[in-house]
Amino acid sequence: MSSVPVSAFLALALILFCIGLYGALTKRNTVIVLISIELMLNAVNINLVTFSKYGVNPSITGQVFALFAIAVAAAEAAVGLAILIALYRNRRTVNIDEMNQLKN
Amino acid sequence: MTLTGEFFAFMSLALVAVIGGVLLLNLTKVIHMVVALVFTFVSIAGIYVLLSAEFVAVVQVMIYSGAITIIMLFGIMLTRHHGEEAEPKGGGLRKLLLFLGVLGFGAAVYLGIYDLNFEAVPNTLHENNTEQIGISLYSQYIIPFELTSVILLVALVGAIVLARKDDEKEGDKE
Amino acid sequence: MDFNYFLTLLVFSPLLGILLLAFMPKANESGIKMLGVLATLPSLILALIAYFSYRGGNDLANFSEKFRWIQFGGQGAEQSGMFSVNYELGIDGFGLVMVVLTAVIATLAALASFHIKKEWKGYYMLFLLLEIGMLGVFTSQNLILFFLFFEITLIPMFFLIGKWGYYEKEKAAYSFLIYNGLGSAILLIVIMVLFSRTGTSNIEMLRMILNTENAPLVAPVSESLKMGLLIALLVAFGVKLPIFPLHSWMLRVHVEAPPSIVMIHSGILLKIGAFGLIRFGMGIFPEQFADLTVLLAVLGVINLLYGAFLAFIQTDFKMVLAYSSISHMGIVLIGLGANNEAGIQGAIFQVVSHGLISALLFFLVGVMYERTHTTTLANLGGLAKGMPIASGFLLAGAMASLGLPGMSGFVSEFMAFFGLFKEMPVLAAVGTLGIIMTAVYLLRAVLAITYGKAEREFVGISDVRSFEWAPILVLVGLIVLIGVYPNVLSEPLQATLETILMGIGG
Amino acid sequence: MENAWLIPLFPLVSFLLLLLFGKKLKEASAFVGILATLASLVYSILVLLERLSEPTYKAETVWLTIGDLQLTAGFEVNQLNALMLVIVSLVSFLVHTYSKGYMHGDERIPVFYAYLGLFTFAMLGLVISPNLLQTYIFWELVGVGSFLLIGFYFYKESAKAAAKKAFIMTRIGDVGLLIGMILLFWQTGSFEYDEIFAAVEEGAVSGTMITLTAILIFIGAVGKSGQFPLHTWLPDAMEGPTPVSALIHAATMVAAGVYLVASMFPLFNASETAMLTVAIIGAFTAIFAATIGLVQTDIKRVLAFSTVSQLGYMMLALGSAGYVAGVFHLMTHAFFKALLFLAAGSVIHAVHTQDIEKMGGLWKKLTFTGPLFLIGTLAISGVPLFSGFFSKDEILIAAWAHGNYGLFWLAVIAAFFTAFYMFRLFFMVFSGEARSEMKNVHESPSVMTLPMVVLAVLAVVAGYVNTPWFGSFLGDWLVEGNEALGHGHIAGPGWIMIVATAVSLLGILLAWMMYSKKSISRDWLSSRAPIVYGIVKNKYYIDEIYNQTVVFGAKAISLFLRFIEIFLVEGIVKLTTAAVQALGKTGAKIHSGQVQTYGTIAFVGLAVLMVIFALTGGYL
Repeated sequence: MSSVPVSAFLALALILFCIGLYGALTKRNTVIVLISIELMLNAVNINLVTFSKYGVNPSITGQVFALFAIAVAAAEAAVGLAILIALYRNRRTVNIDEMNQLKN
Repeated sequence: MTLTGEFFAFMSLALVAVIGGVLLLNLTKVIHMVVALVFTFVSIAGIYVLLSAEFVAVVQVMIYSGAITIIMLFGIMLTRHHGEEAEPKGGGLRKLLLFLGVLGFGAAVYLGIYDLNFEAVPNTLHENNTEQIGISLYSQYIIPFELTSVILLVALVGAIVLARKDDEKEGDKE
Repeated sequence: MDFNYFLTLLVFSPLLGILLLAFMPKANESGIKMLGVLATLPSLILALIAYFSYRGGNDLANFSEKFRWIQFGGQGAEQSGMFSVNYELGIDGFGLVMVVLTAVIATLAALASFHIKKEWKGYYMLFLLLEIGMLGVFTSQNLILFFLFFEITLIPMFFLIGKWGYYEKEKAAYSFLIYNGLGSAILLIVIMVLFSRTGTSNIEMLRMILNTENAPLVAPVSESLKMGLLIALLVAFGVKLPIFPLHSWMLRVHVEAPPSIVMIHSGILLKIGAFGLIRFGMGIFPEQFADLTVLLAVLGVINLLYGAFLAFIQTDFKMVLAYSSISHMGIVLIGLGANNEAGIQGAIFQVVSHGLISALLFFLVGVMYERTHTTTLANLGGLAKGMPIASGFLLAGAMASLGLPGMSGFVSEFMAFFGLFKEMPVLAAVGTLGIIMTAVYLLRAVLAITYGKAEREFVGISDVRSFEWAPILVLVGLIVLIGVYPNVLSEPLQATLETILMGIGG
Repeated sequence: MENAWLIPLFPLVSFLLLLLFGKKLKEASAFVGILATLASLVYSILVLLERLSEPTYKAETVWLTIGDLQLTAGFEVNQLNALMLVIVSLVSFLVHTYSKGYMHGDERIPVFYAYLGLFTFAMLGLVISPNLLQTYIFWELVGVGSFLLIGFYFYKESAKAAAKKAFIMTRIGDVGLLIGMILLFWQTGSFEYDEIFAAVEEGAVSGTMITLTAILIFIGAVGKSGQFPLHTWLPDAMEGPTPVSALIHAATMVAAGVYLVASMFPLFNASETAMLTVAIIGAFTAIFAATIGLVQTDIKRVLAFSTVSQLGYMMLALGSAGYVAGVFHLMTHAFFKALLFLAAGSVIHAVHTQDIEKMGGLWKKLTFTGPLFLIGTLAISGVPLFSGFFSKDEILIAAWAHGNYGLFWLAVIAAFFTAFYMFRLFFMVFSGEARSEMKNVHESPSVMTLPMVVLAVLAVVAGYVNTPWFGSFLGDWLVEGNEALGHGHIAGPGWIMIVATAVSLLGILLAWMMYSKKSISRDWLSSRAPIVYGIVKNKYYIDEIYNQTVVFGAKAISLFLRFIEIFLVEGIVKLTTAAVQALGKTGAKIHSGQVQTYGTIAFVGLAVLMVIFALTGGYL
């Protein structure tokens, strides 16, 4: 039996998620925003893996899903950066404050 | 709770991860932030090991600490103007609001999880972990696995197209 | 006689007129006007048939009709009839009276609309749509259907005020829409809460379910929730009625809308508030209603006095009448506040009576405005010289309004106070001050118009003309009929009253 | 008697006919009115004769159903009703006839007769009502008839104001009646007179309640009968045509208040306080109005104040348990006051002015009117052998016998004043020389003088139906079978009659010395006590006081409410719109196009919801 309770892992995930969320919504540099999102995904992965070991029905599925999530995150990071660069070429900035195309 | 090695390992890893996160928020130079986050990613990999997910841990180190961080650094290098995070203007209220929101959210979720404890079920995840994952991926999750590859392909192609299209456009302009 | 689709026909008969009008060339003025009036006649005839067949002994339950319409929830729900919204029409005595009143006033207002100066086609189409809405409101047996019809009255009214009104018509129209929109929003909330918690929106079912112990409910309806719903209803219909301090939209409408529309508005639309309060407030939540009587009576007295005192210093005749409507709606509230047979009957009488009287008064305002082009009291005077007949009827209308015996206003006023004196004599005594003030402000205004020295420019004006006779005579006739022989109205109401009073337990 | 309900219907028919066909009938419409009232008169007399030998008749039908309650309407013929029917229809008939001459040449004769018909209908309906509700209904209708007739000359501002005032002042009283009536209903369970009396007798109603309702009902009577403090409308009501004044403001409508108190007499009698209130108000009004009458110069206003004063007498009688005296005086007063008004109308008709300062020396020119006016004056002054003498005597005796000594002396002084100002009026109009140029002074046509002759005869002889000398036929008949009403005749000390005679003769003498012989200066009072004179001349400034208090108060309340309307109600509206606008503007600002802001808001919203759910355990 583990000496570390499930809630500790979950709490860690929660803290990381909150940090990521806060970063994603406050940081002005788009790259950092993307990284913060990655952090949030990681926090979710921790949960997945935690439950795969300590959940009601421990099974390998949680880990498999974490893998999928990592794969998708990687794809997302790649596409995100591509978009970022495209945008940067157009507007000469990565400052998120100035990206308000939604407004018009 | 006994002070076992596992616990000690968890605590230190968690500490490093959180510190990395906090540094992400508080450092001023973008590069530093990314580097700070590498610590977090690596310690998360450590957490995976504690959770008997060696394969995932390795993947974590490779993809996050390796690939994604490198991509991000490239991104910064390709785009950066000022190396520093410019001081936001007038966003104080929003930040405060958000901080409260995050705090509230965290508290609410913590309320839900703090005394969560499942009946411990003996499992064999740590034995031949990689093999188990492989078997699972190629039997039960074969279709998602294939779809993932499609996604990666699409992302690859998409990223290239996005990057190239603008080149052509600029080329047209010039 | 088969009454299967009778009410549907009655309610939707103006639709025929709308369709025909759609194919009418725009330039054909007299044709449009004729058609507009004729289109209101079928519902009038059907309403009268219903009334007389009821007086002839036909049971009103025969008029009920019901079709399955919308079904929420799965197959199981369909079996049990829960969460189904049916198309249900039906009338009780009160509804019947209101339907007849609506049909009569709609026809007369259509006649009065001859004074309208432009775009008759659009006007009459909206007008007929409005009539459908009003008839539907009084006949629907289902809250959701009621709400639909209720909304149907809002939209045409908005355009009718906004397009054919006077100087500040747009503002008045927006006021109207916003206030009433808020009212309907609250109403919708109430309806939805009831629907979701009981699984039915049929008024009779609700009445039964909510007033029986241990009735099968989807979710519990606590006493405090009931009270909350009733207060929400009070606000929703209070906007319509209107109850102080929710009345300011109604003043604008009265002043800015064309007189024929005000006839409808003051005659019928305001009454939907009273109708709703009696039908839903009293009908569905009788116990909670009994707890609110003091509040209602106090509000009634406030309305009565507030309207009366403000009417006393108005300089425009339309404003006087607008405040007088507020004041008279206070009597409805007083009657409801009394919460006994006499009071409720008085409230219903006041609804009908004020409908007729205000229609008459506003029609006469229209007639006079047509000739003098002003409604400012200071500019008017001595009209009894130039138009003795119109002045005479104006005086008669004022007398009816101030509660002269022999006219309908007295019967309702008397009964409302009669009821309230039984329950709260002191409050009622305060309220009687309103009776005096009513006389004061009405005489002040009417005498300023008709008596006194004739303004020179008004000497040569013509008196009541051909088509103007009909509304005047019909309205005065009805007012006097109810005043002299009130049983013509009170007998159809007895059954309804019994149902309501059974709920109260008194 | 079974068809007594027809009596009010004749004038109603006349009213409706004249409304419909008045324009075509023109002056002929007078005949419609006259015939209708004649029919009523004949029928009333028949009913009275029948009633002399038969018991009270009562018939009812359901008028209004309120749940289990059934309010009825119907008619009743008892002694008082039958008597009133005759008085009302007689005076009404005579006034109708008289108006034929008086209104000659007015193009609105049909309207005039229509109004008269409406009024007569209402008045007759009032007197045969068997219950309070029906009484109230006709009570109000009478008020409308009066209102219409006062405002008959609608183009005159003064007439408009007077009509309005009359209606509103009486309505104040009416509300008292309404409240009293409804309270009484909830105490006794009925509007019917007999059932109310039965309940009162059984003691089903508490003493305070009896006093309260009696006083409230009395307020109604105060309004209608022009008693202090609601008397101010009656003198102003003289703006109407003079026959109207004779009919409404002398003989019938103003007597309705007295009639009401008389018919509710058993209720009043059950409360000492109520009786005392009635008596005091009556006596005070009698003396109060009499003093004002002393100095008025408008012929009709003098008569108006004398009416107020005489009505006060009747109230005093009723308040002193002198039921018979009150009703008796009501009857005699109806005759001689109607006579006086008609004669005054005849004078006005002849000289086209109402100011007695401009009249004089008309005795020779108006050979009929003069003596007729004199008869009326003698009757009202209480000169022996005329009808007023007997009825006033009864009242004084009643007041004395009931122990109201103070009020008794007040009444005696009022009698003295009455004699004085009536003869002042008579001498100023008829004796001496004309004080202004009078052209075309001619006697009225016979259609006007004949009704006056009839009234004059009645003014003389009507008193003999109830005298201490030949027997109190009227009194005995009125109280027959109803002990609650008191005795037919109240015996009093003999000196009262002597005192009454003395004061009236003294008043006449004084008036003669002042205005005919001029041995006492006319300015005697105005030069010595100008302030008192000014106060009395201006009717004690009651109108002004009302203007300053009640009217001003109502205006102030209205303005205050308008303040609320503008600042509070509209303020709430404005606040709401401003709030909505501010919200909208904030919303527009938030939509800056920045994803992070959107995200923040969405997330904070989510967080708030989550916190709420967490705190409430998932239930809202």
